[in-house]
Amino acid sequence: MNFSYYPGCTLKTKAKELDMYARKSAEALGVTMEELENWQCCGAVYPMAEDEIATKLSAVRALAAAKEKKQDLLTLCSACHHVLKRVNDDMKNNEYIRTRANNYLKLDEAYEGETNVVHYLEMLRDTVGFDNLKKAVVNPLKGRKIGAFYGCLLLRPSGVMAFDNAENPTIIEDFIKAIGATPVVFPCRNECCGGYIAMDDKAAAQKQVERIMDSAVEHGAEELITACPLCMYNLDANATCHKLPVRYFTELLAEALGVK
Amino acid sequence: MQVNEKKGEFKPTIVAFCCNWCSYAGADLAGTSRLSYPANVKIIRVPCSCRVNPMFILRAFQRGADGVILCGCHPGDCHYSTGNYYARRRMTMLFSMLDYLGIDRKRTRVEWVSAAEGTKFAAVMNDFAQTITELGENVKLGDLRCKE
Amino acid sequence: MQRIGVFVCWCGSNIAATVDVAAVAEAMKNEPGVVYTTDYQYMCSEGGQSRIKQAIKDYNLTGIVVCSCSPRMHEATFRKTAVAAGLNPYMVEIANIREHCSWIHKDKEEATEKAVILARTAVAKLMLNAPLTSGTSPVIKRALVIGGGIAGIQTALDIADAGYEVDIVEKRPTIGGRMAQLDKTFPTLDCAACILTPKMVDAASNEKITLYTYSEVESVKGFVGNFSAKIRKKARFVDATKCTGCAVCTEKCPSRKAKNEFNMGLNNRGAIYIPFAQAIPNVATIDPEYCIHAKTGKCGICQKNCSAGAIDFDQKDEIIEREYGAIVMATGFQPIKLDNFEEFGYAQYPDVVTSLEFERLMNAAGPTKGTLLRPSDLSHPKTLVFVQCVGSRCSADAKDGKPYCSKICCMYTAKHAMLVREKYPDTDVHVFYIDVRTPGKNFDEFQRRAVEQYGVDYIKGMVGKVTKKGDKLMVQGSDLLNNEQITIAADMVILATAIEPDPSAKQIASLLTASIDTNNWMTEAHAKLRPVESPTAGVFLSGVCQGPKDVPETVAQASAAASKVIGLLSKDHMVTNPCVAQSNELLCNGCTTCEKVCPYGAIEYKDKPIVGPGVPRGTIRRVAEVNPAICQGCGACTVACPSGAMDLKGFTNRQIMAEVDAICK
Amino acid sequence: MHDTNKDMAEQVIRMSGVNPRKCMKCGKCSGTCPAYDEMEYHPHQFVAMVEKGRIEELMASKSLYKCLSCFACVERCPRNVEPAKLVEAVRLLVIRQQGKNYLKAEDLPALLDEKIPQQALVSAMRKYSK
Repeated sequence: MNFSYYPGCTLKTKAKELDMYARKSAEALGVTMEELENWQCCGAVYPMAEDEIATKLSAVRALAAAKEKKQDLLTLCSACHHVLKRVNDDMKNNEYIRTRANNYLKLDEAYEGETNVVHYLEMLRDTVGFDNLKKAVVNPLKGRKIGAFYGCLLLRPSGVMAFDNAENPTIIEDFIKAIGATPVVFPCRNECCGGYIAMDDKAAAQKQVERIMDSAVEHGAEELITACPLCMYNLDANATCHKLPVRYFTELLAEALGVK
Repeated sequence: MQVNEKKGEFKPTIVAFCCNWCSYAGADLAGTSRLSYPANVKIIRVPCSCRVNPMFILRAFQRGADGVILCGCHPGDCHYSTGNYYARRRMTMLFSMLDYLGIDRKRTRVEWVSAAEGTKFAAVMNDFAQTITELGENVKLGDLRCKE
Repeated sequence: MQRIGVFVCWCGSNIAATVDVAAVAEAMKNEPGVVYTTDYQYMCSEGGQSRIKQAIKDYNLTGIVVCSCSPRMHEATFRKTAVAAGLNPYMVEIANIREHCSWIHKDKEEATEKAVILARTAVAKLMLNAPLTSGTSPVIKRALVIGGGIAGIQTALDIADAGYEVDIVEKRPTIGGRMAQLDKTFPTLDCAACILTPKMVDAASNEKITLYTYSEVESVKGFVGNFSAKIRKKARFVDATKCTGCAVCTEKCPSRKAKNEFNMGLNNRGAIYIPFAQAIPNVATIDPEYCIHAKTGKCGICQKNCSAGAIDFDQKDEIIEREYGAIVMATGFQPIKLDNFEEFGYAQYPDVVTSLEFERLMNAAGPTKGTLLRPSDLSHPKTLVFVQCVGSRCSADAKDGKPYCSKICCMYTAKHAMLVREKYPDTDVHVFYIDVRTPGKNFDEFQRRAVEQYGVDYIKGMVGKVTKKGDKLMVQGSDLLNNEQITIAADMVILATAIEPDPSAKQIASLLTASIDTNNWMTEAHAKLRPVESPTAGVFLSGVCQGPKDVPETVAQASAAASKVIGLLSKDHMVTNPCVAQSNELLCNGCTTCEKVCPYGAIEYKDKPIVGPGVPRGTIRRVAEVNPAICQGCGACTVACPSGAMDLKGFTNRQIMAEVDAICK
Repeated sequence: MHDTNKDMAEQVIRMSGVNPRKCMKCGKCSGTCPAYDEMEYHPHQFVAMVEKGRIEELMASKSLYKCLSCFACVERCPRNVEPAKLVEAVRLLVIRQQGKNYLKAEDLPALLDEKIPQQALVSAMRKYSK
């Protein structure tokens, strides 16, 4: 199984573990991740205004590159996944944006949203299959009580992201079960971590994190996992009273597969 | 074909056959909802889409129509149970025949419009009129004797 | 030669503002066959009609064209006018210059030009019209009511009262429907069972009414006055004539996995069950999906315990075929599924319930025997939050909700809030509302009482998310009037869930060829003037199948539907549509193609003596004959006929061709 | 309505692709917003004020920079109004003006701590400046 892979800038710097463990695990699972050549930063946030074309172009380039290779585009960072998926949706369904973006890019063949954008977790669920993943686990994380923190970007808006039930998701819990640990469902798992507001208003971000941590601790989580470097930062650096260890899900995956 | 003399633009003649129970009512609903579509669409009421003999459609083309559209109830919703299925099969045959004759099949169309779909009726007519306007005058099938 | 009069209606300004009516009348003067034209403000009015009648006499007209609104609106009116002036009603054609012209075009010149063409088309058709005479067909004096809730019961009782036979077909094992599940009814708060069960008994004991419970309509054929239906009476595996309803079997049954539908799945029932104590018929039913005997052939505990010997594991479905003059839809509603509204946590937290579940939790015959206990830990809830408009009033491009207002939720929420406060004065009750919609006699007074007397806290705003903290449900929402975001720590959350038509309605509607709207509600023949009739003749609408309604409205509509049915059944004969197919026996070659396409079986082949020019005397040929009482006039045969013998009266080949020609001229 | 306000309202509607008239004023957006307490004007007010053309007031408000773009209001709105898009459009109206960046590149070093990921920097720059 070969995928085009879009790592994104954070995975090359502050979130190297997220990337490294994903690659090792993929290898163990027989999935080939071919990093796109010359990818550029996706912009980290999806530009919502209709007239924002230029800020979407780097995403379109990545999508078109995957199309050329006739591969699905694999993502790992929640923010990159969000931006690529939504821009792809625009290229498919928004004629205005599609025309303008193609006019700018002057590709050999116009890009019209042909590429499938697949998150690493979706790849585990749909391509590998959680049952097969379970079989591949050599070091089940028995007895560990793990809370899945989804955040916003993977789930919403559900009409476009189509990742899971946005209000009651189960994919990461299913993942946790597959690697042999016990998932702890807590209500605030799809709340916002505070996001980029941490740059401007640390107190506001701390408030968000507290609420999430409270909820996770109360429901019995002993550690949290996430797919998003920004969630990781906020949960880790801006947690005030309760502090649970937070890890990237790929790290636990690698651990379970014995490739850490 | 009618040419608006003031503007000199091409205004196609479009005949719409509408079944009494769904599509004609849908057209009424478009009217009640004040949803406009081009005035060159003229509706002929028939009891059911299956009443429309492909001959009528050819006749319309012969007499100078530029487009003919047949509207009936949605499959499964025919007031007479199965009439629209007959219509669909007959029109499929007609399409192949028109292909064979070298007539652009875009000049004829079958659409299912329910009595509740005033919006759809207007949208379909706007779209069809647009298509026909782009296709231009029906030269090939028009009977020259019928001109003038 | 025809002598045609053309009458152009202004419809006040509806037509006249966009169509130059005088110009249309003037243009028609030059059409062949036209001898008189005029225009008038309201042709359908008394004055307009008398003008038409006068003109028919004065000018000796043989036919009239009325340029006015849709024929679906006033064709019948003008036909009557023509008859009054001595014309055949089928010598009337309508040019629809309102719905198809003045209302959709803005440019007066363009609209007038179109109106002229439409009028000319109608004249061209009328030139070829021939007088038609209606036939008659007998009316079967029996009605079928599909659905045995309060709507179906009321309709059946009224029809039976008028002396006609009625059959009720109910898919569940008992009649009673949704109303039987309710606790109290607004605005008077009398108990639903107290007012419903006597009606159920009346229906069961009325000698004119036959109940087919646990039965479904499988197919319907025929037409108004003359339907025939196949009803599948599903096997109960219990002999209804022997069962005494003692319910011993239901207690002994070891299978306890089936969700109790009557209690909205809040508890389980046996595989053999009687839905509720006052069920009618009071007969047990075995659910084969959960019956251990049905699955394994072992068990039979119910059989051993049945002193009446009523258990019959070999019972088979039974098919009943019956003929009916009229059919009434009374298929009711269900609450929508809440899968797409998980922000309220319905699937995650057992103490988040729908309003119908709450009815059962408050009901003395419910799973908690009428004591309000929350499902998770059976404790008394102290703080209750009601959320209105869950799944109602959603835009079509939003989530999977319904675009309409479910209409009953404001009132039943006020009722629930009031009942809780009355029974448990130590509770705090909050209601999140967007609007409070309480039109109805004594309705607003009722809601005000909930606030003023019972101290229910109404909060203008909507709940954004429900989460769990400890044993509390944290209900986060907006309080718009105080411009605040608030969080209430609640013990229970009750969702006023949108209602939708029962899923059976869609399938039954298609059996009846009756139309439904985009939300699967049954369509009325006229939204305002014929609200209880379906556009399909002989099919009538009772209760919520036509749109959300409360009990009083449902009963009113049920009786209205009954009166329409009685009106139909009181006739011995129906006047049939004269626009039927007719075969020209001289041209018919006996191929039987038409017979195969006819959906009604109206065409028969018969040996007939053929008399005509060029036909040798004494010739007998096998030719098609249309039964005009059965033919519905769809015209499928006319197109299929290879010899051109088949034509449709009122819509002949020549007439339609003439219309085509007139439009393309 | 003030003329510039009216023009700006039209611009906001065009940029955001949001039709504020679809709003039925239920307040669910504000009921669900995690940044509600930080905001002077709340999501439902953004919709109402854009509809009424009160753009200048919104442009002057710090609320513009408090939206987390978490899409909770977008996800849960029963009328699919998408209030977050309005917040973004009004913010763009401000920061696209010369010298009106909310966050300037030279401010960044002071805000950095060791752990801050690129994603946060890029997001903040994209959201707060042009």
